[in-house]
Amino acid sequence: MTTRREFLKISAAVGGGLAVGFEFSEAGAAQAAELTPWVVVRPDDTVIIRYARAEMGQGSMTSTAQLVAEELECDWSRVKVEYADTNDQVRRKRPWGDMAAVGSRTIRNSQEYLRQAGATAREMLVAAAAQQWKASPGDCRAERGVVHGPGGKKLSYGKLADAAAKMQAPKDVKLKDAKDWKIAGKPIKRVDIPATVMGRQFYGIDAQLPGMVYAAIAQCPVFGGKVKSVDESKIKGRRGIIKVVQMDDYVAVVADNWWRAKEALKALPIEWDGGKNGEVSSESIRQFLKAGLDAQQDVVTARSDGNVEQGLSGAAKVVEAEYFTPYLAHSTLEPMGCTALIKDGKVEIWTSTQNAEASHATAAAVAGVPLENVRTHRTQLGGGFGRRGGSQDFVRQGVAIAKQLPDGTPVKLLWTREEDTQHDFYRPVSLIRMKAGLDASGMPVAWYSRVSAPSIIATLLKLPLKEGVDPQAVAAYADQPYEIPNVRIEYAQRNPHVPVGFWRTVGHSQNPFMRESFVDELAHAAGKDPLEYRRAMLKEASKERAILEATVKAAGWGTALPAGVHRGVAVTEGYGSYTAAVAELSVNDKNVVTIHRLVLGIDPGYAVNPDNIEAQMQGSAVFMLTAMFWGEITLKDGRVQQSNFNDYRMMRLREMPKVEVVLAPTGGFWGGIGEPGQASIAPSICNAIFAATGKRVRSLPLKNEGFELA
Amino acid sequence: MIKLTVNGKPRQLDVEPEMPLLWALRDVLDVKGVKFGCGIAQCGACTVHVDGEPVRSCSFPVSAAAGKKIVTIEGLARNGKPHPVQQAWIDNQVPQCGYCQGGQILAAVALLRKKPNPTDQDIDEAMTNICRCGTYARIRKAIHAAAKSSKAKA
Amino acid sequence: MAARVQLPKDIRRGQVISVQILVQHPMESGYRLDADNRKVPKNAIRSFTCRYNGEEIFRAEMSPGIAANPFLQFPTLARESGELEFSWVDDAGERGSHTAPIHVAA
Amino acid sequence: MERRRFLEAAGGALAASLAPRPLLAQAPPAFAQSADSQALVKRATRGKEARVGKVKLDLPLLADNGNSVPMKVAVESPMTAADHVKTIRLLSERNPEWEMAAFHLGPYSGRAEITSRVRLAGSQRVVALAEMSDGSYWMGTADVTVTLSACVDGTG
Repeated sequence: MTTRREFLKISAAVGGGLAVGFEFSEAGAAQAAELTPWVVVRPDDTVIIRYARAEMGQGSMTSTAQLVAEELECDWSRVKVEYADTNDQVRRKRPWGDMAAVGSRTIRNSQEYLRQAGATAREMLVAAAAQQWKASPGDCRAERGVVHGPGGKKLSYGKLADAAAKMQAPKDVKLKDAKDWKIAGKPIKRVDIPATVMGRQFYGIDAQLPGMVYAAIAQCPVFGGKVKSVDESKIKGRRGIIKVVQMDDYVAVVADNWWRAKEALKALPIEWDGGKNGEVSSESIRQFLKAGLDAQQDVVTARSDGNVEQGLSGAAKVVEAEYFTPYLAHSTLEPMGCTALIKDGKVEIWTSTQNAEASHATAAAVAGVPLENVRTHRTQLGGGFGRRGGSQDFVRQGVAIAKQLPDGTPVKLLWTREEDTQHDFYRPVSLIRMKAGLDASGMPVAWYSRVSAPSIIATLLKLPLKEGVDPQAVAAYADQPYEIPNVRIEYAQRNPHVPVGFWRTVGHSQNPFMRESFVDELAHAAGKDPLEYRRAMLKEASKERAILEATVKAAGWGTALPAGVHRGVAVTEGYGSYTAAVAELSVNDKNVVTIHRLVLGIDPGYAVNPDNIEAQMQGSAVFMLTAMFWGEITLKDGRVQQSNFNDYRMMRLREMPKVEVVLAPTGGFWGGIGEPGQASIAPSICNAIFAATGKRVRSLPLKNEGFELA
Repeated sequence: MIKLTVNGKPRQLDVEPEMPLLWALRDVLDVKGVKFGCGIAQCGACTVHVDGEPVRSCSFPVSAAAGKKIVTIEGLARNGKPHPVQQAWIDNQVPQCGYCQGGQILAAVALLRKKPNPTDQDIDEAMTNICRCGTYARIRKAIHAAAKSSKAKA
Repeated sequence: MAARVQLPKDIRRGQVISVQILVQHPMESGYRLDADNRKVPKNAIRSFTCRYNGEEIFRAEMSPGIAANPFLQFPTLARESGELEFSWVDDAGERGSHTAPIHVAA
Repeated sequence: MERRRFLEAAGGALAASLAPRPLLAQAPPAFAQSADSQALVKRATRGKEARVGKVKLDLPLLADNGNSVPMKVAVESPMTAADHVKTIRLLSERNPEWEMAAFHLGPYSGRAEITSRVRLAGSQRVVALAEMSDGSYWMGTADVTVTLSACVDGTG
């Protein structure tokens, strides 16, 4: 665990310039032996397992270490987890690979090389022992941090570490079968939690350096707009004010205390030039997307099976609907920020980031220094949810402001909640038209969807889209699992001026709501039970079918419910995992929804830490219910109308329904955990609302449809 | 000069009386366990105890804390051992990102002081802090567990 | 399509010098949308040539894989004083050119 | 606990140096899709193999975005009439146009070294391919991680 103490030691490098390429571990580090970049063993038998990605509550810091420790055969009680250093990462040519904690892919993309690292280190320790005993490695075995040899000989890892570090790493290592796991697959307690509950956890916001100053920021309220003028005279003489930094599209006030900076900024008259985006409203965006639904031009086909027109014209019945989902803000509880220090051509930053390498590269680019002259200090994140990965705006600003200050002045940039709400990279707005043709038996023979929505990949990442299709925009459509002979999925890329980004579960945060609600519409039109309808369209052997069955079984689908209580069901794949949800709810005559029970099923292939998976599913429920009932970012005069938790509502404890998690790993694949849990929730709730009220919800949030959560 | 006690230590500071206690603690006294989340007393990440009462320090002027005993999340432990509520939080693996949890724990400690055996409804009413990660089910479980463990000890 | 050329200060005959040129051109990738949501057509400088007193000494074929406002630095053997002539043409068929004197000391 | 004091006290004395170890075989794969740079090369040479060597391609290990990435390529060659580099090509695994650029040189160039700025559609391996006056091909590669695109570089 990266304790505060270690953090401080890392920070200490500030005093003597950048002490790069060093291990900043606690006492004993001098004798520590690095067996692989992931495994360091100390003479006192402590095993340090390095963690490259970010910890933002998703628990991967612990679960990745479980995978390494499993193969290493070490004693878990002697394991410490430390962040891999970004400066070492650059100097050593990326020994830790990808550092990004995004796309629910920390485990599934790194499990193989992490397990190999553990096994490699173990083999090196065994080889070192065998050499010392002049025995054959085949006669030695590792167990709980000790290598056992012939004749009852044993040596602990700490005693073998130095020799092991000099051994040749084996070329091939055999990895364990999951059924033999002793550390992985178990509900091990998270390594970062003790520091958190004791108030010792270190977040980006907590950086503190000698001589540090503080910056508050105001960004142009209209996206893409510019600063026109600033009247500094109005804040002259205020206590603690050091400098006003005027940039192209933001103004920062630097002071000796953040509150003073923020108060001065409030009093500072700033004129903005919003440009023509100053006319954009939620209504104009809706019209823009609506035009995308009808457009003949600038539309691409993401999937085409059979002939949809023929399928529709030959259908016994055609069902058509339009669905809408709004922009959403991430609202990490820790607002955006970055502490930066530029000194003698070297840069250090402290920031809560989902991608330390991206922060590192951004800091280098803004400061104009080589990558080797930068260190991005690792911290826990006060929430991520996709806000702190692809967009490194906070780092860009933090370093740019530091550049405006005398060399060697550390500055902590911190956004207000209002800035955070109004300058996000939002979950895209989306308007979708669906049309399905049913045969005489009520089963779909044709399915058509057109998605009119912005592209995150084209606008935020500025990457080319293959065949013009943003896979996130058409997620859960282009890869929908239902057996329908004629399918066409179209995408009309429509980009309003509002910045969009990766919001937890991304395309799967909205498209499954639409798809699975529409499937229910079809079942209703066919006069069939929504579960039976899905069963009929899913292959018996499919993973979707398996998780659906496991979930409805746990939920007791089909059993009698108290009067007024109704069920809804949905199933979705996403992030390599399969999820299903069954909601049980009642709606009173005032349209107040009481959720009695939410059963969430997930098949992630392998479950590395079951307790953490349960926590992620519970959290996903809160995150999605918050969005479903209240979440919407609206625009007027080009500006976001919401500002803080008083008008961008978050779910609270008393509103959280009972959530039951069905963890049903079927093995053979590695799926994500942090995001997929959200995908099936909204349709299961809306399908249950339909069952209860006969009202089909085709637009979120529910508050705008007249529904309130009890 | 404003004098107050923070986690048992007398402290004094020369700041504007209207400066929120949150910023006096974080930026002047370097007490970082108390967090900034919203600045308008909505989220509770900045919760501290002022003479034993939970207070949202982002909207509480430091002058109002003069002469009072402030306890932050760092000050709950006794002799280096976690407070029973902190222990319950560990046992039940409550935190995810953890940013709100200092405030949640302090709110729970205050609740348990008033109601050593709270009902679910008591918890609903007292625990109004926002957790964006959605750890509410486990917060509830941990509060019940802490109530039980305190009773067992008493 | 303006350009800026930079040559070393004192050039001697027989010396291998670096010629630097920066051409103003968007090198449109063809996948960017403009403010009105319209696709900006692909438009890159495709062919770029440098002649030294009439003789070709460098030629490049390019794509949008070269960044906007293309910067090129290439070597040439300094022979005698005279003129460097740069010329290029983009996808839209637009041509550009620029000349720079070169002074070579014996 | 006074963090600030701790910072000062800790000073620069904790330089417990650890000699970096060479990259292990088990290190994370650079780019899954870069398994075969030769395939790219063969497209450019119309089937001929290129030998690895002589060509040094410099690109930064990390780029915060792919819009303008500094690039330098140098090829070992006497650059004489009899023995020189004719063409240096830059080949991309992920750009919509895989032939990023071709630079034509000759004995008059004096040395074979080009500097430019490239645009990269995401993290990838870039190949520099040199065609020599004797008709042989030599290549060098560089891996660039475009950190902005990390969100989509893994899997979907």
